[in-house]
Amino acid sequence: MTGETLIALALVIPAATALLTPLFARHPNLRESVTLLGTVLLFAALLALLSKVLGGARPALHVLDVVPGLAVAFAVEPLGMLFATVASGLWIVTSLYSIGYMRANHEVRQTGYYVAFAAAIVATVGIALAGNLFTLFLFYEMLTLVTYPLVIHHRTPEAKAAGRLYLMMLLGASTVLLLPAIAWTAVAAGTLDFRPGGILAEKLSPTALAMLLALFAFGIAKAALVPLHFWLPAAMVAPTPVSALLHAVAVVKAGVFFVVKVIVYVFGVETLSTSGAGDWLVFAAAGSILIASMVAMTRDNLKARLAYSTVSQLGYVVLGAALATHWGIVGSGMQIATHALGKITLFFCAGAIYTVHHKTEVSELAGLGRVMPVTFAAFLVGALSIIGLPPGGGLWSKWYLVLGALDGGQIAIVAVLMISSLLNVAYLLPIPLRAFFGTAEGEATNGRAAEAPLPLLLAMSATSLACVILFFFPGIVFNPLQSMATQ
Amino acid sequence: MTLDLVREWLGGGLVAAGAAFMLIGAIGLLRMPDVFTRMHATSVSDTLGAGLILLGLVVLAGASLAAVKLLLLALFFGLMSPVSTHAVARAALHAGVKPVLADGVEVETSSREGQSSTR
Amino acid sequence: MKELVGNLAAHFNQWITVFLMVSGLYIVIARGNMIKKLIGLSLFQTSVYLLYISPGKILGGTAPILEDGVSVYANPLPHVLILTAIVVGVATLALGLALVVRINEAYGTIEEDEIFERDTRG
Amino acid sequence: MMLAAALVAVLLAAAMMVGRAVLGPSVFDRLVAANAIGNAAILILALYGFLGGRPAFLDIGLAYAMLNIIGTFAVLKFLRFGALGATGEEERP
Amino acid sequence: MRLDVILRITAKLILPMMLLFAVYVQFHGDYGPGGGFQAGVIAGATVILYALIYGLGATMVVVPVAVVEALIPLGVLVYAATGVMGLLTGGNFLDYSHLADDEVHGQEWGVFVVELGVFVTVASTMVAIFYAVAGRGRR
Amino acid sequence: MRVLSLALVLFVFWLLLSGHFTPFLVISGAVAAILTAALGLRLGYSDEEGHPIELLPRGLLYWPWLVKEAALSALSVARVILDPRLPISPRLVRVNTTQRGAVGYVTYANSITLTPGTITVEADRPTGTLVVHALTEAAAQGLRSGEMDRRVTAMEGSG
Amino acid sequence: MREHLPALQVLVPLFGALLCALVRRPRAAWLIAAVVSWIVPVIAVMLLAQVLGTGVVSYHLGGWDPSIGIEYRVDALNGLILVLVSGMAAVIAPFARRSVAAEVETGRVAWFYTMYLLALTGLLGIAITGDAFNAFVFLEISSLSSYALIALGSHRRALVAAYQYLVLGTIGATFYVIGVGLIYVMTGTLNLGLMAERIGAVQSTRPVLAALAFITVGISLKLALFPLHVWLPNAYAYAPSTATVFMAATATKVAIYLLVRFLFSVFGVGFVIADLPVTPILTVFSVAAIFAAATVAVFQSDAKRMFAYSSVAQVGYITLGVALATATSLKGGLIHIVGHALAKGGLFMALGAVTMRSRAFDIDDLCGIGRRMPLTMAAVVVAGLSLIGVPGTIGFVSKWYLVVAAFERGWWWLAFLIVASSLITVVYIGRFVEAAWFREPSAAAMGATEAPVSMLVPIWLLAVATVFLGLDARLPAGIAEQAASALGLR
Ligand code: NA
Ligand code: NA
Repeated sequence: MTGETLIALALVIPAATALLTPLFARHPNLRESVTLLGTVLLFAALLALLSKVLGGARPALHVLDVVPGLAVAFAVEPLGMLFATVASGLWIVTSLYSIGYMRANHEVRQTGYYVAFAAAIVATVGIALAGNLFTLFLFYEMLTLVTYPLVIHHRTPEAKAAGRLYLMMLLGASTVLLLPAIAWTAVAAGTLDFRPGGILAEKLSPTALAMLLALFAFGIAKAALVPLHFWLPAAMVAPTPVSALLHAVAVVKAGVFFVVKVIVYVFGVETLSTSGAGDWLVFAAAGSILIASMVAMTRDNLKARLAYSTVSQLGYVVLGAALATHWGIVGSGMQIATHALGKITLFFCAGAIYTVHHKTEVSELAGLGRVMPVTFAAFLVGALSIIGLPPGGGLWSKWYLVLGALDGGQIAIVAVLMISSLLNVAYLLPIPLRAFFGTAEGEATNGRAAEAPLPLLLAMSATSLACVILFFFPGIVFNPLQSMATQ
Repeated sequence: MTLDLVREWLGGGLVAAGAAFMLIGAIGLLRMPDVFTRMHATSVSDTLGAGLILLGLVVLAGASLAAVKLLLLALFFGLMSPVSTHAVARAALHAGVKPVLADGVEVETSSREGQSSTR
Repeated sequence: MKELVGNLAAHFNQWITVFLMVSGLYIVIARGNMIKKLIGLSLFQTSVYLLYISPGKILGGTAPILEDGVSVYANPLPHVLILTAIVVGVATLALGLALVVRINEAYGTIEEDEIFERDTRG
Repeated sequence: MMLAAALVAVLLAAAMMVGRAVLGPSVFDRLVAANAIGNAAILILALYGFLGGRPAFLDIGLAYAMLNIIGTFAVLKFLRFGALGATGEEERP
Repeated sequence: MRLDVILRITAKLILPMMLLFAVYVQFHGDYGPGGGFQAGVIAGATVILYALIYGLGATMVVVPVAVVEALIPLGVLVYAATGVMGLLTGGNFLDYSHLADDEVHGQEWGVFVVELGVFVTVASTMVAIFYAVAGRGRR
Repeated sequence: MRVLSLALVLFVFWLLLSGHFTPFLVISGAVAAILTAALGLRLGYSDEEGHPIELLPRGLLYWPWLVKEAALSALSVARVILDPRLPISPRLVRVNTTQRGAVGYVTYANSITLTPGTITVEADRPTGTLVVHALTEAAAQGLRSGEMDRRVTAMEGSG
Repeated sequence: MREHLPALQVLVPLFGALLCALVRRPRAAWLIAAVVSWIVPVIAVMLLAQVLGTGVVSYHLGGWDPSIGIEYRVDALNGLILVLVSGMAAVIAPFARRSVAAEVETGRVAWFYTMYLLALTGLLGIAITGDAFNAFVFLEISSLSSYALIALGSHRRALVAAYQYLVLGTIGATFYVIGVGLIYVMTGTLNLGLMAERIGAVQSTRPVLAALAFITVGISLKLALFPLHVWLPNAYAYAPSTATVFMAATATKVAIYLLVRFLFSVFGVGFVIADLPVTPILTVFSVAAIFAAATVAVFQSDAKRMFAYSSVAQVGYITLGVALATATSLKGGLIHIVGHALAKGGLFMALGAVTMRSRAFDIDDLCGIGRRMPLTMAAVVVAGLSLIGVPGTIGFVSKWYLVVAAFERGWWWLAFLIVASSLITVVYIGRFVEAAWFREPSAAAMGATEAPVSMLVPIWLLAVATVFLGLDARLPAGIAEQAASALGLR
């Protein structure tokens, strides 16, 4: 199959899944089969595409011109390919997990849930493979809109309030800041296409570049750069699989991916580093990392703590890109992948704990590790990866980020990364440790089945295993990124 | 030549005189104390004012279609102006508008059937 | 003399146009009675008729001499335009009166403030 | 010249009549004034048409005079019966 | 309410004059201001005067409502159809040149018929408006 | 007969208005006059009230007198208006009439209104009286003299 | 017959109106209206094709020369408007049958269609005529019939709304015709093309400046530019749904066309934009419209009123495109004309269907209606997204051009105001969508059933069109481009 066909398939498969799912609303087993089939087919298509990309090909697909200058077009490059593949792979796992979770918790509106989920994957793939700013923006907005029903899934007042915040912050930032940024880019560069080396070279003054970068960095609120992060903790009212895939992987990664993509393919690393227009962003990201980490420590609600952890970890991605050095970019890309695997594992665990024991607060988990050993083992692996300790793949992304900071001569940033790792340790590690070694206050097990249902266990095992694999075989991620960064 | 001049002066004079009566009528309309007395003022405009102006224009127009139409207009004025004046006056009286009367004058409309005291 | 007279008359024309416009608009704005408003509206529209018979040069500018010597004012005929404007005015007034009659039936008043009061109350 | 002066005088008269129409106080005062204004307008039309050499204005004047009367009747009838279609003027034996 | 003899007698006197004046204006459109519209206004006004003097009921017997309401669109139809005749006879819309053997007569005929349409519509519209307004508000 | 007479009068009216004597317009005028007169049979104006043609000859004698009378009255009212003291003494007076026909009665009433200084306020046909608003004592006196009444009755003739 | 298309464009609806008035039977009247509504877009499309193929189409009424007679003249600009107006009429026709039958009493249905077709005649006439005074006549034909349409609303407030619109609309039209009269006095012509040729010699004189002011204010009243919009909310809210759909989708758009024609064609870009502060003034009012009206919309409880205020705001975007007076901005304005017509037409149609099924108007009474009328309310979501300007809808394309135009001018603050205003749109659309979809059904909603097919099809046609044109707007953009360059905009 040609690259064009594969790109088209990568969009059509999840779209078809979304459209077919409601037809089987009355037959849950059939419905879930459709979903699973879709996830597997998509993954296969992306793997096929990945092999082409690794072989040096850069497939592209021009779909249509809305008006001259605004094209819906796709162009595959390593970073996007990586993002798409990770998201799609995790979609399989999450779907498996969802089936167990939704059924075990007797959730309502399951059909709508799967439809929105598949639609979110369409948007994510579209974002990952977009060939220009307009296409990326198109799918970026689509992602916001299709995930909104997932956020307010429970229809409770706080879910609706969170949904409103979610919509207003994401749409607000993207319309008020991102859209003008894109328009400004179009006016300044005369094109919206992503090109290696960027399109803004010698088009704008350093000050203007810095302002434009600010518009992008804050306009892409999905990147959750402090202070535009509030929507993320709020969105945690959604069912846990939603938090897992979307608010640890698809949605937030779409945000930071967008930032990296803009820095690499719109500004151009060269342009950015020589102009110094990204310097401020380095510090903003560093601030974001530290602030979010410290807030995370104060949160007792497990999902909230994980959410702030995510905000902090996203800062790494932005920071790496903002450094505008070779290793910074590589580290940034690796962080997208490793954090995705690590954080989804943690969310899977959180969901499992809620499903079996209806516990949501960190303080309630002491001693629970002895009843749910698999769950908390997975949690431990995921946490280590996020902190950047062996045997987690996260070690490598941190490593390259430090290299990038050193390359850029940003010693202070190296310090920030170190402090942040310590903070990570402080808010993540106590959770599994207390679960295993602490003593429960009251009846921890609730007298019920001890370990999580099988689909949940399978899912978390798979992702934690992937974390470990990335530790031993970082080349899977490193090689394509290296090829991108050296372009 | 002289005839034309005479005609022009005569016509112009008539028109000017008519206009003067229009003004007098308008002044009366402003000065008079009630609706009935004001109607007497507009009567001046409608008769001498309009009449003299139209007559003057007839003189100026000479024997022509315009003169005929001016005369028709004058005729129409003479026919319809009293009718509408009467209509308004009657309506005002029926609506209960009390006419301002001179001191010591008795109202002679008290009895419809009774013979007029002025006879 | 004729020219002087014409000029004088033309200026009256202009004054009356402005007077009708302003007073018509004033009535429309200042009156709460819907029929009075319509009368003001008609007065306002009347100003248009006069405008269309104003000769060109009295309005402060000089009319352009076009097609050397050919009078450009001969066509389209102003009186046709005025007539059309009158038709429009009458139609507007008629429709407006018909509306006021029905408003009176529905509300029992044609005073704007009373109508608003009745709408907000019930 | 005299015609122009006459035109000015009639316009002035019309303006004064407008004054009465505005002052009222009763609706009948306004009606009287409106009638007078209408008649003045016909004369203005005649004078204006004469000055402009357009006797066709006289036809307009005639038509206007007819409509003026009907307008007065309509208003009076409306004032008296609250409706234009009332049959109050019909003859009775 | 007693009969007002002055109104009745005067109305009788001027009604025929007004009707004839309407026809006069209708036929003299080419010579001065006038034509279908003014004629229609005067004719309509005549009917209204009749109604004011003799009452709405009596008038609606002489000039029925249904007739009036059908005449309005019919007049416009006459107008527009004449214009379309121009289109069908090889000219543009509203081009009456080809309605007769020579251009001048064609134009004359066209304008005449069109003005007739205008007359019908304007007169009937005035009466219809009067009926609509006068028929209401009886308390 | 009266219809024909009315048609003739209307035709003259048409010719006076028209001033154009093309065959088309003259014939149209004749047709219009006849149709209008005929319509009068339905609308009720083609009778002795709507078309009192027999009064025309004597009317020609009355009208000039009326015009003179109106002009004189107008002058006197104008004098009153321009007098700084505004010497008016308005009054309502009831006058008797001697006309036999409605047309004569209306002619008298309208003549009173046409002459400035007096306005017919109420026409009471059954009693044959008129209520007149007079601006001054002099105007009322002029009415009481009864000259106008006599002249209008004379215009009515014996028939 | 092909050369007579310009005349037929206006004649067909006119004859339709007359026939409706004569037949007086509801079903027959609808049939006439529908047939007319399906013929006029065919004529419009043929005209536009002719324009795009061989250039400007000119038609002389009565064969008279434009200097003394009326000329109908179609170029890319009004060709687009003609297609839009007539196309909307075609979509409305099937919708109208059930909606009008439900909202207008049987005895007045024929009258409704008579007025509807007259309004259509007027709007098409304004768009097609090349004569300033003739445009006034058509303006009044469309306005008077609109007043009559509004008065047919079932609530007594419809009468008051019609009256208020009549007063303000008449003032607007009179302002316009005064302005035209001033130009006529100065140039001796009523033909728009000849005016444009001759106005150069007198362009800085007092009468011409006054004319510019009169015409701009007059048309602004008609197109409901804030703060001259006060007639619009009640008119839209209380008119029968079909009339609301028609007016919202077409009437203000045609008025904007007329404004563009006068500003750029007659007065000329060089004069209006270069010598006079038209751009800043119009920009201020447009931005005020966008923000003030949208904010008011947020606080409405009546759904129709909410979307009526939204229309006032949306008009602001269009006039902003006019105000900036560049090729890009005008493209944005013209595409927004199309986009708003489609989206708002669809929204008001959906509200009409909801009104018919639930008899409810208040947003609170429409809670949960999405469950009972899912197809209707899904279309509302799509149209709402276009109103917000989400990429992938035509609403985005127009806003994109406006933002780009603002940047091209260096007015980055304006770009931010434009995009920031979309957020207010998000709030009121979101409020309605959330009530309809995510709240427990109200009593009124429980009693409702899905709209009939005759309504769903037109509603979805419009919704799909907003998305289709959001993905491929080359045709309208191309036409707009051609129109802009013909108007001398760069
Ligand atoms: Na004529
Ligand atoms: Na008198």
